Amino acid sequence: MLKEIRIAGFGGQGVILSAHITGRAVALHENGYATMTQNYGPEARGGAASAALVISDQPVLFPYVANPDILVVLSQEAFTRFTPEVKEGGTLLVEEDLVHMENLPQHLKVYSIPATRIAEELGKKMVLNVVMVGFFCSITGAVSYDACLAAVRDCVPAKFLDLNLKAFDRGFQFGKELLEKGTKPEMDTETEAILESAN
Amino acid sequence: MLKEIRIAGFGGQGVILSAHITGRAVALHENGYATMTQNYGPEARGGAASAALVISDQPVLFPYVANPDILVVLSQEAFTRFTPEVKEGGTLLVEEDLVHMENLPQHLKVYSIPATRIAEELGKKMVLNVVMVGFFCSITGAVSYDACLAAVRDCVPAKFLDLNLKAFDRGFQFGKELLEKGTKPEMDTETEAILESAN
Amino acid sequence: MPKGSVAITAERCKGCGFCVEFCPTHVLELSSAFNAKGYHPPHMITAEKCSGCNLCGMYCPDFAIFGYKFPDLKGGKVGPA
Amino acid sequence: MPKGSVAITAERCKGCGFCVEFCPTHVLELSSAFNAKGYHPPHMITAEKCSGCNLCGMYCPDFAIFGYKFPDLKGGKVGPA
Amino acid sequence: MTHADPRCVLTGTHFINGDAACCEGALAAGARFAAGYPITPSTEVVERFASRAPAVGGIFIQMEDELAASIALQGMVWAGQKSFTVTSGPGFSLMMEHIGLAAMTETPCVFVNVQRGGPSTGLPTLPAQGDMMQARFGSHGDYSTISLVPSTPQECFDLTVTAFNLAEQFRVPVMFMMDECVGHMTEKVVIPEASEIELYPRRRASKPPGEFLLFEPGPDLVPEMAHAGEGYNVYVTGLTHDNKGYPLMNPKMQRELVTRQFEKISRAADQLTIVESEGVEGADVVIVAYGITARVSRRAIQMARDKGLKVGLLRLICVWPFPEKLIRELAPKVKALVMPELNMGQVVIELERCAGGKCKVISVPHPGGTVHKPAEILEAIERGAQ
Amino acid sequence: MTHADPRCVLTGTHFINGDAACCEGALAAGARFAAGYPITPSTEVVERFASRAPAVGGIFIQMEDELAASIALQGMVWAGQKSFTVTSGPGFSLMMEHIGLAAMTETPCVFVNVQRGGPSTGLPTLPAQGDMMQARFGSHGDYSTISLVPSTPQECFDLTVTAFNLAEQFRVPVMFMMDECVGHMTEKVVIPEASEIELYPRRRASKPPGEFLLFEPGPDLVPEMAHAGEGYNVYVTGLTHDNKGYPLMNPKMQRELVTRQFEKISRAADQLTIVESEGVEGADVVIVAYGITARVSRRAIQMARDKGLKVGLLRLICVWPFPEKLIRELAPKVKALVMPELNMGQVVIELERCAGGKCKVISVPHPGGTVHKPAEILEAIERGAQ
Amino acid sequence: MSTTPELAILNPVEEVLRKDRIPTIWCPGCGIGTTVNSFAYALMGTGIDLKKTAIVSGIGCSGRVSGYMALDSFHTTHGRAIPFATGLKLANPELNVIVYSGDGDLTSIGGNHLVHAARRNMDLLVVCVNNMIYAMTGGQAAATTPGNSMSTTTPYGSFEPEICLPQLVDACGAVFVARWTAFHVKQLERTMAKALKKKGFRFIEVVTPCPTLYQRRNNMGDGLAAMVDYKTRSKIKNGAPTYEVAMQPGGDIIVGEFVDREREDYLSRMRRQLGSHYCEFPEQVEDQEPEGCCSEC
Amino acid sequence: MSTTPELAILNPVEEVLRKDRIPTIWCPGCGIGTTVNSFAYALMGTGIDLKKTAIVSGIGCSGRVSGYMALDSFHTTHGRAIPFATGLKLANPELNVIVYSGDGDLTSIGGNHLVHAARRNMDLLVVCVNNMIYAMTGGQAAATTPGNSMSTTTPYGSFEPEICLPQLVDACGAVFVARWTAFHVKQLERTMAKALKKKGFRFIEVVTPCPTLYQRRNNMGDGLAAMVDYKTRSKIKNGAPTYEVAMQPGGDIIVGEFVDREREDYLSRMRRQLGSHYCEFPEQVEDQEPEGCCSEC
Ligand SMILES: Cc1ncc(C[n+]2csc(CCOP(=O)(O)OP(=O)(O)O)c2C)c(N)n1
Ligand SMILES: Cc1ncc(C[n+]2csc(CCOP(=O)(O)OP(=O)(O)O)c2C)c(N)n1
Ligand code: SF4
Ligand code: SF4
Ligand code: SF4
Ligand code: SF4
Ligand code: SF4
Ligand code: SF4
Ligand SMILES: [Mg+2]
Ligand SMILES: [Mg+2]
Repeated sequence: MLKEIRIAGFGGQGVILSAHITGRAVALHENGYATMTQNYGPEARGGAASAALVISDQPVLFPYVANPDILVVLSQEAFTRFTPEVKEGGTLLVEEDLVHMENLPQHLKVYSIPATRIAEELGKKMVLNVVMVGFFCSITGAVSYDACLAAVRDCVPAKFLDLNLKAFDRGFQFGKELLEKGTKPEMDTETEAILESAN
Repeated sequence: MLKEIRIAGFGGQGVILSAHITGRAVALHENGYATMTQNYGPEARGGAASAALVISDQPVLFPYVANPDILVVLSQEAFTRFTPEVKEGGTLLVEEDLVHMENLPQHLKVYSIPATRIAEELGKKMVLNVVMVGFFCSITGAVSYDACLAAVRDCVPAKFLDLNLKAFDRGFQFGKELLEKGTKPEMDTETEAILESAN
Repeated sequence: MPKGSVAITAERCKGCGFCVEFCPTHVLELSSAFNAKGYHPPHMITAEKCSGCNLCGMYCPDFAIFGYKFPDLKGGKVGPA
Repeated sequence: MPKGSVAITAERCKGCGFCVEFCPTHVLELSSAFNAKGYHPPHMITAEKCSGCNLCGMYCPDFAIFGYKFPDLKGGKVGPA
Repeated sequence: MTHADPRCVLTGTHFINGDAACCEGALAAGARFAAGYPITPSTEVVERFASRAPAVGGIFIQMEDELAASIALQGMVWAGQKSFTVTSGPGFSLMMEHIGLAAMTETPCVFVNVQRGGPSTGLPTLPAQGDMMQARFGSHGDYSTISLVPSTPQECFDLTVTAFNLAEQFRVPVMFMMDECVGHMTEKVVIPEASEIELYPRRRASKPPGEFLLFEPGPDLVPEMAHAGEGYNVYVTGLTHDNKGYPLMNPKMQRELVTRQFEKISRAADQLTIVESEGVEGADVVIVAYGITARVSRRAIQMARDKGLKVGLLRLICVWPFPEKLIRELAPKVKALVMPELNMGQVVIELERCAGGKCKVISVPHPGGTVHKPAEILEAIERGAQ
Repeated sequence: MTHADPRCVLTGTHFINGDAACCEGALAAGARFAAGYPITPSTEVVERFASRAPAVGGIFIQMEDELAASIALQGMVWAGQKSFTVTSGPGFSLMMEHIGLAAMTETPCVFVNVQRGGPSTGLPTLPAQGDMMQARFGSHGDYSTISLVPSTPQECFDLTVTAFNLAEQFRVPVMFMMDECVGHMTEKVVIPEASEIELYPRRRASKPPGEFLLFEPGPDLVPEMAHAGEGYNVYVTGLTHDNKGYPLMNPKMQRELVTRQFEKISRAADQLTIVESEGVEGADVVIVAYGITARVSRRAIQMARDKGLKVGLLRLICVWPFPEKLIRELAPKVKALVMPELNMGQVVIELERCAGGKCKVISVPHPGGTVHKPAEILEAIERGAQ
Repeated sequence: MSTTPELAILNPVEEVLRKDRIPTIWCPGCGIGTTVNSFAYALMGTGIDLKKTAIVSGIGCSGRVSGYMALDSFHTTHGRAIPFATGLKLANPELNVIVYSGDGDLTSIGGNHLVHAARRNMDLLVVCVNNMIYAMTGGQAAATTPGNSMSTTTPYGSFEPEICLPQLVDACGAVFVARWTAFHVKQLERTMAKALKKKGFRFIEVVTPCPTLYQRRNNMGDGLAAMVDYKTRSKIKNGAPTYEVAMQPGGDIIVGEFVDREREDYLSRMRRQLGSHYCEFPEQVEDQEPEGCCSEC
Repeated sequence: MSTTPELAILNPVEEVLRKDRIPTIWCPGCGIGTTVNSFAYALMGTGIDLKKTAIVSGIGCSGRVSGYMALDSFHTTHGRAIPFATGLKLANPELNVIVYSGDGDLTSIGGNHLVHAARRNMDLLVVCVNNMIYAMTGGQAAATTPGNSMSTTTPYGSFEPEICLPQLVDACGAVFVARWTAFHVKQLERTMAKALKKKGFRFIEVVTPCPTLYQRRNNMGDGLAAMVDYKTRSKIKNGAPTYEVAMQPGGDIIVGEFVDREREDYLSRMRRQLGSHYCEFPEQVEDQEPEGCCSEC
């Protein structure tokens, strides 16, 4: 089984690290193969950031992801740009406060999470990416809870370890509950606000 | 007829210019072909200087001179270095005050001139190279008097023109007379001086 | 009646807060709303205090805001001098 | 009896005249003779005035001359201190 | 051969990118000194080195430009150390004069070039393989060096060690030609025990000062090396020089020197034929590729084989010197050699020359910015198979 | 085509060296601006230019280094002038980054390289042809330019004019690859009347600002040019850019841009096949050579013919782009192609590739410092004739 | 509601900007854009002929400025903006040529060109955006980075001494030398306007925040925090001797116009020296072999 | 007869010269060789370990000095002696590293390295032979050529302003800055000896005749005439502010030791900053993944 994943958002959201943690979990803590690439670019300066992750039980030959099985978006831009690329019947994970889902392809399985809010509740907006990893882990099952946890341990500075472990677990639990009550895309509540401020 | 010529001495003696004048005479003032090349090198800084001139009635293909028909030397070093290269039966023109001819190959036709002294008499040591051109012209007959004269005119700054024309003529006449009384290599009179100052 | 006002192009704003901080009369505040890029653009909270001095415009690194003075009542034409 | 003398390696000399000019006691002069390269090396004209100060050596750009002091008579060994 | 110093080797299993792996390879190879200048997408190599080197008494210095970096590293080598520099396209162009100096002075060192899209500033953050001919011919005059090309982060580690070893063995600058894709690609990288990492030691002077000649060729035409501070009064110049290292600028010395510097490499052609071949025996079409492109080609080969085509892969790990003998032997046995490259057709010039008309040679050029679509390569395979 | 300005043309018969002739060629071609940095054996070109240019309102500026010279000249071009720079090996290596910039920004200009012995400082005062591959591949990334090689002082004049014309026609930097021998060789040089010298004018914008796109390809794929100060608000960048000149860094734009920049040259292959051939018809052996080496080869050919061998000469005047079609047609008709070069075998790589195994290809390498002995070339001819 | 619909009226600076290039690539709170406002108003204020004005940059975040200005824009190679600009100026003396680039670009890799253009007194205005870091490449230490700063190449704190740019260009002979920070928008506008009207080599350093790669990594907050910091740390000292204006980490930032002297610019000096040897092109020159016609004459 | 046979006794300077390289390539009356005497005696006088002393040159007539010294000699590329020397010093701090090269080499093409090595206070002694011309290449004007000089590239007289080297390196932070002429053989020896013993970036400019390509072409006679000219024009002003020592054509040549200050050199500053992060190699370091192990950590 080969899974192509894209995680996209702004620079500074830790998009790359979330892909790194996930890939690391597969490559080092499960006996799979993972290849992570990222889109750099001057825009990376606070602009768009995105990482591609290919995980497989075979060595990965082609490193890039054109049509992901799974797309994780943490920004409106990312949503608009990458959603059309998702494979027929693919999965879409969304940061619900940052993304307003317009004309969403019907074939997608969509799961939303207020990752930023959760992170802020935990006291550090920074950890929204780890919340996302937890959410990804439970929703997709592409990688095991333990492997992810181990990868989180590897990658975060010691002094923020507990916070990050909490963040991961919150994300994971949120996904679990969501699965229990089944999915549904939510209407973004802040649309008006955006439109207003736009004129 | 193709003639290979080398003119060699110190930097600052105007060796290159004398070759230039001669070549120019052939290429521009007679309807022959002339190719001049020169040996540069860090040593050119006040050290050895030498020019090669190939003159012919055909276009010149090979630009360098390995074994000259005619060698003109204005320094001891030049004499020592280049004399062995002269063709069997070739011609050697020597600045007699600056060159002490030791173990001279017998096959050479040798003609000496105190070019420097003549130049100094004319009031400017600088023009010894033009004296040499005149000497070369009369001795070798490789290029005509008029062509050389015209070339001298082309190449020297106006304010020194007369001086140079005189220099050319003195050299030419000296050669003419020498030919009349026939050639003989002369013993350099300053050898002792050299040897003495050497210890 | 304020002496001037500002024009804001919210979509250009990156929410840096320069305009808010350096407005001499504290006319501006970042709104809680996001623009499409996810930034909080400014809005006027005390419009009457705006002198149209355009310091906000001088500071805005993204050319998203500028101030302009109202002409001295004769003719309501709105626009920079 | 002079206090010192110079050693000249004529073949190295390029006849620049530095040694002659800057010898404080005017001991040297360029000889009329040429060396093999065609330069006029210096020679001593007033050897008795030589102090062996080696200024000539300091100036010689071609390492062709140097001065040395005679040892205070005890033992005629000739050479730089 | 000696072994790596455990203090410099980050033994273990890592999930790192090619740039990081390259840095670890350099450290494992014994390089504790580096001079560089930032440029995307190569900077991560020296950034990591800057954090790793002090712990082993090493130094990374960021110079004022690439001209300085590419010669400071040579000063480090002549002081007795192993050293390298890291750059990308524009910086590599600025290093050309000093690559020639290193070749002329037989200074063992490694130039890492993480290739990005060119020409000029081009595509700073996207991959290409457009500097391959430059790696061989970019400096003026005739010189002969070695270029290695990794195709995975793991190889970025392994081959960096090889690069340093070859530099020491042949006393040449070695070009380590990565690309943005491999450099920024994060994968599992296994770093072995130091004791399993073999190193080629500096060829130090075996004779005492006085007897030793700095550029006297050994049996394999490679001279031994003495360094500053060892009492040898070394004389090192970029001018044509004799065995003492003294400038001797005449055609005879030039011939002797330049010819030897070429022969020390050409004589070792067999050792320097470093390739990986798969399914080449009995193949109708062989893909000849290097670096990331070879890896992507595998996808195309799978597709072709599914279509029943007999396709093999010859992956060039050492591109310069070019494996001439191997290709001359291979060409008559196949219908076609197909070479995809992330450039407009560079190494394929040598491939076609060596094929000598014995088979079709199909170039699959690509100006870079991404990698080939496997389909593009497949199409060429099919043409070749006809 | 327009004609040269008589004020810039030194019409008449002269006895000057190749460097001086090159300078006169540049002036005749309309170049009144140059930026340079001294280096043997090329400096005489700009020394002469420095004395000649002021009289025609021109400027020579000696910059602080070759990096500066090689880009200052591009500023001069974007200000609307014709300009060039002059250097030799080490300086040429320092100009590599900016040759790529000129190619990427399609800046018409001329780089003169009077080749000397290399690598590195090498043989500063002696000839070589060791920078030929560098002229084509020395800058990073993929680009396509033109290289011309003169073999006499007369040609140093004539071909310098051609170099500027081709630069203007194709909007590329043209490499004018002289060598120390030709540069320092003094011979008769005839400079014609200005009215007999045809010039390719700058391809100026034919549309007004607003409608004009700076990099919109014309029918021959070459864009028109607007300059600073003309009201076009030009945008010139070394980044991959769209037709407006705006940075657009994606693989699609990269392919479009780089491919076009290659095609504008490759499409003109016939025009750019500039050779001189003599006795090629019915020859068993053809010497393929360029520059001073071609001239020396004539001596060898005379000797060979005296021995009754059927030998021809194909002299490459434009070496890059390589006259591929011509060689592919010629190879089957001869026993051997012999290529002497004052390098270790550079252009012969292309010769052998294009010969495609249809005939023997014999390289006569020479590391430089002097020219070939005719006997060395003769020996190769005899081998080829067997 | 007082905000006006986008199309009603334009931001005055857009007169000199390439609108189709906005939004810029710059990060939130990046100070580069702020300096562009001062520059834009200075350009418009002096009323110089914008059609005859060219802007040249090297490579870097700051190097992108040229590409946002509605002028003749040249985005050259890293460090080489000044020699390119020199070529422009020499070949068309009518042009106003401005070099606008970053600290790493102008003073590290481009340092030699800065030195020699100042020495020549080439008629250029050089604006150096000093954000004290190599930003575009991800935040490496530069020759301008304050001691003990964290950067990707100085994980244990930077230790190279910083260069004092005003002192350097002054020592090389620049005729106008000033320093402001991005906070000093008005003063910067005035200084730029003044410099635009002066002849010779003019240099303006603008200390500017790079929140993404300098301030944040050094726990100095965001761009706004940096601007406030500049406000508090700056001391205006017009005419201060440039050997007294070096910046100390955390210390005063001496700002102002330091040098404003008269010196003949390159082209004027050239014309004076060449005298009658120099003929404006339109004039006829006689057709004869010049001095130095061959390697010996 | 007082001249002694060549082999009897040796010229003391030969102790530090490569005898087999003499005669030098230098012209009659070239001042470079004279500066070498001062250098040779300074080397011998200070008693520094010659086995641990390396000399690095760029390309040029002056650049040939390294090749005549019986030290570790490096004749690098044009303009790059300083960065090569930097590499030597960093990789073997025990070495005394001297850079000895020409004005064009060190200050024109090599200017950027001069600036940044001085800024870093790299522990190097730089001796700049300033003959005010590009000699090796045949006499082109340099950044140091006095105004209105004839050179092969300035047939109508040079017009570029000269750079003042002491002022430049002072502005960049050199800890020792001096200038002498080739005439001042004794003072130069003393200054070189002093500089050899100091730590940090030290710079000595030596004004030197190039009779062949500068003096003669400017009707200033031969090398001897130049030496006498220096003797008459020189004014010794130790401690003079470097902004007051610029040379004017024909004017005074201010010579002396201008700057002698204390500043932590590069390696000391580095060690201080790195503190415990820096371990001399012999010590053991633990084997674990460091910070910054991946592009994100
Ligand atoms: C020859 C070369 N070397 C290195 C680079 C990579 N590079 C691009 S921008 C830059 C530095 C930018 O720093 P600065 O000039 O301070 O501008 P900033 O981004 O900080 O505004 C570097 C090193 C390059 N493009 N070319
Ligand atoms: C990259 C490069 N550019 C140019 C040259 C040619 N070159 C050799 S020495 C030299 C200048 C020498 O001048 P200077 O440094 O003042 O030394 P001098 O000969 O005057 O003692 C030049 C330009 C070179 N060797 N390499
Ligand atoms: S125009 Fe002046 S007063 Fe009005 S908001 Fe802007 S800064 Fe404040
Ligand atoms: S200054 Fe500009 S970008 Fe910053 S908050 Fe105000 S409007 Fe937005
Ligand atoms: S040693 Fe002193 S006194 Fe004797 S010759 Fe030399 S300089 Fe004169
Ligand atoms: S100083 Fe030296 S070279 Fe000059 S004349 Fe005296 S001995 Fe000869
Ligand atoms: S990285 Fe720094 S300099 Fe670059 S745009 Fe972002 S904030 Fe500005
Ligand atoms: S050219 Fe000048 S610097 Fe060079 S050796 Fe001769 S005199 Fe000395
Ligand atoms: Mg910066
Ligand atoms: Mg000099």
